[in-house]
Amino acid sequence: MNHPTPEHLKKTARGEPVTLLEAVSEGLFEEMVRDDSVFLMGEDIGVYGGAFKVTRGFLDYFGDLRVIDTPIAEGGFTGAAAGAAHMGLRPVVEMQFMDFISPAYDVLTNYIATSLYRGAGPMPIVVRGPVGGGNRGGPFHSQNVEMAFFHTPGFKIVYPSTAYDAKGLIKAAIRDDNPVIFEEHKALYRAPTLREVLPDEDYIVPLGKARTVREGSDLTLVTYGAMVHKSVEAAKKLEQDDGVGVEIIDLRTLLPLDEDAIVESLKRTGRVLIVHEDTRTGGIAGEIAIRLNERAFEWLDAPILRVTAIDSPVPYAGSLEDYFLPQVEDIVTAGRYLAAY
Amino acid sequence: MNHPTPEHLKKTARGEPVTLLEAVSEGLFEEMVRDDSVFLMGEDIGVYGGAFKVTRGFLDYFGDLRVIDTPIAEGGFTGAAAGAAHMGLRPVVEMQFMDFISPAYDVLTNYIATSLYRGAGPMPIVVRGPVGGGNRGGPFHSQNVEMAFFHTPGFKIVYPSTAYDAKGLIKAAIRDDNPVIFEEHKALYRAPTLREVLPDEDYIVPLGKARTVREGSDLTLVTYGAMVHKSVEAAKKLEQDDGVGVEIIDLRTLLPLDEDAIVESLKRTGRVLIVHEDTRTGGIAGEIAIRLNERAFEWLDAPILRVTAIDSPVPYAGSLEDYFLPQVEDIVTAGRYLAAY
Amino acid sequence: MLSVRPMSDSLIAGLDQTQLLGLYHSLILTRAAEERLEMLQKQDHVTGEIYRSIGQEAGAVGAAFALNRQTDGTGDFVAPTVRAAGALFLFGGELVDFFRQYMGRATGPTEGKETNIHWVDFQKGIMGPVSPLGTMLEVMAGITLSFKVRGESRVGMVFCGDDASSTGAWHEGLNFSAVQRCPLILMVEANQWAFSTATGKNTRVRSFTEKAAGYGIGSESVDGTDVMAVYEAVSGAAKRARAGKGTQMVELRYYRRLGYAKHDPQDYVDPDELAIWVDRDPIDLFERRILEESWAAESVLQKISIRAEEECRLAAEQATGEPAPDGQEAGKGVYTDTITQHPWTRTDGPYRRDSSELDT
Amino acid sequence: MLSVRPMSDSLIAGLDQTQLLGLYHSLILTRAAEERLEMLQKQDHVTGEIYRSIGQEAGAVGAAFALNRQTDGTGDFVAPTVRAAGALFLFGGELVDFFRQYMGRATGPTEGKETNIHWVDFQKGIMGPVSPLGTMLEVMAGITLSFKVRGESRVGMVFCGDDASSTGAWHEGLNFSAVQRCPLILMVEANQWAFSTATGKNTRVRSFTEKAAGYGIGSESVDGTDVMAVYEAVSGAAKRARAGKGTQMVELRYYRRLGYAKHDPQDYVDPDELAIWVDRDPIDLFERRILEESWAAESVLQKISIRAEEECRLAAEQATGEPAPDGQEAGKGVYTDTITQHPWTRTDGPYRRDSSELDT
Ligand SMILES: Cc1ncc(C[n+]2csc(CCOP(=O)(O)OP(=O)(O)O)c2C)c(N)n1
Ligand SMILES: Cc1ncc(C[n+]2csc(CCOP(=O)(O)OP(=O)(O)O)c2C)c(N)n1
Ligand SMILES: [Mg+2]
Ligand SMILES: [Mg+2]
Repeated sequence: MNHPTPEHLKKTARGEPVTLLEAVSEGLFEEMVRDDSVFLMGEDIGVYGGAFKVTRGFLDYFGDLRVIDTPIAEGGFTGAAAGAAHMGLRPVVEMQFMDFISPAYDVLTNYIATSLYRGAGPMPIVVRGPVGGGNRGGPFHSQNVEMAFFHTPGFKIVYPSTAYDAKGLIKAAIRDDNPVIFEEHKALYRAPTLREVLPDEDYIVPLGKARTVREGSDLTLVTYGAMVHKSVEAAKKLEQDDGVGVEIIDLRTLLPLDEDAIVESLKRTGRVLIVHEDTRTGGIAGEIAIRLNERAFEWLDAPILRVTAIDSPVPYAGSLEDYFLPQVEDIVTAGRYLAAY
Repeated sequence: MNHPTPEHLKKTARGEPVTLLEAVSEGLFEEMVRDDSVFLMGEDIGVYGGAFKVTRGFLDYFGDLRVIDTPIAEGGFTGAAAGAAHMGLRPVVEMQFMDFISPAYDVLTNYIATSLYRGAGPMPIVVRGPVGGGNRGGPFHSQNVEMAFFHTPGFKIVYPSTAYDAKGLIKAAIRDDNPVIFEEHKALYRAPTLREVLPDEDYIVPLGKARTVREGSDLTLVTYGAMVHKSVEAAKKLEQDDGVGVEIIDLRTLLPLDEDAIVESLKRTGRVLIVHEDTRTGGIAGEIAIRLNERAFEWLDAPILRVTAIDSPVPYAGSLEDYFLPQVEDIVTAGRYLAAY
Repeated sequence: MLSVRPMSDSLIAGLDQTQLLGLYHSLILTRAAEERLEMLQKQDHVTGEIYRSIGQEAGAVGAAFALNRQTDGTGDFVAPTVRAAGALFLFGGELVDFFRQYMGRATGPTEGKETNIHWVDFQKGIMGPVSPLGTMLEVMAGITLSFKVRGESRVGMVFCGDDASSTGAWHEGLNFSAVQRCPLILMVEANQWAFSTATGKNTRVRSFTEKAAGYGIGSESVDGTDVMAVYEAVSGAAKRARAGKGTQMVELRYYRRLGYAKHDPQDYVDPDELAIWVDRDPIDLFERRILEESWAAESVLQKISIRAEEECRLAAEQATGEPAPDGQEAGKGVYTDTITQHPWTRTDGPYRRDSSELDT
Repeated sequence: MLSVRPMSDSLIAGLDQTQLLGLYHSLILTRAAEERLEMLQKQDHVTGEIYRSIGQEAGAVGAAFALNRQTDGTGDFVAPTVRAAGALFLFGGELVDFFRQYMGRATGPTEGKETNIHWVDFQKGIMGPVSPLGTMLEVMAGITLSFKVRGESRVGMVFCGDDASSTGAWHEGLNFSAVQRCPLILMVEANQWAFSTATGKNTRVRSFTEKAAGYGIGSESVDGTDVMAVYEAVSGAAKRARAGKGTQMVELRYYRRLGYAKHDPQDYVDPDELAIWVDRDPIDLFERRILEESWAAESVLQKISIRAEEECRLAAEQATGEPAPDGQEAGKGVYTDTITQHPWTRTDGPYRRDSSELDT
């Protein structure tokens, strides 16, 4: 701890805008400074600072007992995180790409998510890493992983769309006593349009609370992650071209789902469109739809619809991937249809 | 192949009724006789005949090149199944309990489900094994695993509820060129009430087609697996006590989902109740609900509702597990509510 | 007072007579507890599966005895398997909890949510396992990583069946521990069977020490029926682990004398092979040695046996009389903060629009 | 016609001059193809990541050369990594397909759905890998299991980076292959790095042959910069595998001389260490040996070099001019039987009730 804070982690202190990636870095850094029990594990996070450089400078500052370069063994080090969490540490595990969380699926779903229930105590673990498509990464460097964990009771799942939220949510995730899957979209990491000046003081964004991105009275659009920004674009178009007022809800936390926020909005608009980048069948839209049936069926003036990626692996070639991913035009079409319903 | 067919696998030939477990055994056996390329891998399936004795007698009959006792390595032998499938074999892999499919999650979702799409050819693999609760097995011997694979494009998922279907579906699954997850409910395996005399000739039950268990005009109840039988009980009660006509659809195949069957029934009844034994959040009910929104919203006279297990691991003690699982009374309550809506 | 003749000045492997008899008591207790379990199952008090460790008791007992067992959260840790109940008891796991767990009692450590030895006590250093094989090696790697990071002189011991070694989790956990030089001791329970499959079908090595070499860790193979030998081997391993020499393996060579679980008639086992191992019963062997070396008189051993039987009887009796959990508890304890279970989980009706709103 | 002096009667390691020059050509071709790839990336023709194997070419080339390569589906199989493109080419993988894959062309073997060497050709015995490390060892275990089951005299070779050895998949796949005695040859690419993490942080063994012992399989460690040594070691391994001696490992000792991928400046690498390995360039070494032993004249080698360059240039040119796939193809080929994509995936409206039905 004799090292000074690395300059690139002092942007907020200097009042400079930060990217979403820098916001995550700052959040991690501050939590590690605040709480000795927080430590990091992952592949190439130390010397190299992580494949995306989220932890650049951390090794020098915190030393190799708190920033651990692991073998390529996602199951092994995630399991080790569980052991460390048992002993009162608060591990933050990086998956180099979240696609590679799969080898840890067993220990995450069977051990970590069930620990509290089995009487083995809380599991204050964050598993974080880059997700999402649009970067020509092909089938193994582009996945969204929320639905692999959404069905397992015990997890929380977080997926920020702005720098402010990313910092506040990663801090909240680290302080949470439940295991949190934390997804960071690669296309948002360094997006210049997402750079913003963050508050210099310590803040968190509470888990489980959605954010109203914009208000509108004709249609509720529920989304998260990179799709928030495509949805905003679509909403602007719908407003300008069609005079349709679109209310956008950014879920931020997917589990637990802030259904109150959605229900309240639905009660005002009568229409719901869900947009997710993840593939279609078994995506989160289904759960939202049935919860709205349970809680607000009578307010529905139109079917609950969704715009999503198609049901296939993520293809590599740009033309294929663009088709695979939901595009602004798809959202506009769906919104227009619903508004006219 | 010098051995005679084991006596216990000739029940159907003798015109005797078989249990669901015996139906699966017969189906496997017949497919292995019919097609040399079909072979089995799994833990203790050879000498012991499998933890539930589904493959009893197979090793003697087919030899140890076609009935392979594997090391305890679900990922390894499932991956090996993929390699064998590449070479034109048709592996049927047994998970001792389907809960232990988790270590194979990576190879299943990333390799096997994507093979065809990646240009690496079809994957005629069946992964089968016992699932489900009610047997006081606790958190690791009671799970349903459909939702771990439902979201990954490329899989088919099958879950029979009767002996007839079990045999016809396992045969169809083996003949299918896509990877199939095949769930066999432990509580149905030897249930005396499910014993039935099966046709002696070769038959299959096509994947992707639901079955109407009983007709009714007031409510469509969509379910599968062990819940089919609880639903029938509930339907009888609803008919007797409330005069409510419940149409029950047994999905049989969960992926691809036979949405036509559900939509058609809904158009007649105007009401849908989904019943699944699996836990609630992120369960299949959500996908059904949004598909019905997409395809038949205007026919809905009431919200789409669901009766499911609660969102927790499967507890061990009988009192807890009974509470955890959906019960006939829960279905009756929900059905009554919907009918009166 | 217990001794026939005074113990020589030099302790036996560093153990005094009380300790030697403590070992004996643990062996007897393990067997008695598991036999009691069988009775309880026959009487329908246990609904789930039960497991026996007959022939393997010395491995669990000798190993646990070599560690620093505390009840205030400062000692070593152990993750037993179902075949290492002896280690659980030595670490302070209560007999009555053992029975409560198998019987799914509300009063047990997991309040009926989990079964058998799957329970955790951080004060005592007990890390009950989960079913998926290999996982506990990963978890113990993390526990011992925390010892290393904090500079504590503690070790963690994890039992694994020989055939759990085939799992990826075993490999990833052991390798992680090895490269991180975690003070972890892996006890390989080489009982020669994985359920019905011979260990030779799970691995091509004859001794797991050959595997240890592939991880660059220290290892030793020991006769798992000889409680003293196990004690000494594990003492050495623990010393090395505590001295910063990193992860250690101790292989216990013995045999699974009963079926995998109660329902398994083990008709795949060669009776002659089995007979050899029945002759090498760890309790008989230790008893003989105690008497031969005159560490205690037969009457003393008998008293210990009777005491152990009585302990088991009383504990089982107590557990049997206790209540099952209330069903509704099933929904609790999934999250640390309460997350409301959704309406209509059971019988709450979904929301209806107020009639006043209906004209909106 | 190519030879300076006639080859002695006894072939060099069983290879005649044409074969020796074939080896040389493959080395040159691999390097030229990867250099061409860099150019293509600079010109923005490649959108994804690119990988180099400079310094490791002899491992891939020598190994693949030792196998039985056929184009009719009857030969051996190889699963290369991105650092074993040389093996891919030797097995008949076309240069133009190599470029098409990186450029996501509709004309490539995966029609743009997958990238780089991730492609499969069953006729040629090419099993392109997937990204998750270790998986291909499991898959190759199954492929070679099929050889064993059918009594075919074929072997399967799988390349794995040294640090892929930390994965559970590696362990489960290798152990499965070992106990099943599959005719599989595991090539460990011991290039001393996992991305930025030194191999010493991934394993405590110095040679992977120590790991091989833990699986009870044959193994050999060989200088991976010496194409002839690799060829000989793998010939031996293949012979053993074909003779029913089961799974074999060959460790290739060399160094990853460039960054993990193009974007990696590898500032974590000690320049002195790197320099040692630059001096041990496999192409230089082989060239020197050819000339010293007078297996061919310098002018012959030069012609081969020029030819390889030209092949790469032409192939790259061809691929560059070819079209990207049509976007809608993205939705096809997920199932063998067509499974209708659901309405409203894009722009189809959901179903409406006929007005005639509305009064129902
Ligand atoms: C990952 C996983 N796969 C399968 C099982 C089912 N299973 C439970 S115990 C067992 C055999 C274990 O053999 P071993 O590790 O040698 O322990 P032993 O029973 O001999 O003590 C199996 C296959 C499991 N618990 N976990
Ligand atoms: C399961 C898994 N985890 C992480 C990665 C990301 N990754 C790709 S290559 C690599 C390093 C591989 O090192 P090594 O196996 O030694 O191969 P090398 O690059 O040295 O050839 C990592 C961590 C991956 N592909 N798969
Ligand atoms: Mg064993
Ligand atoms: Mg490497």
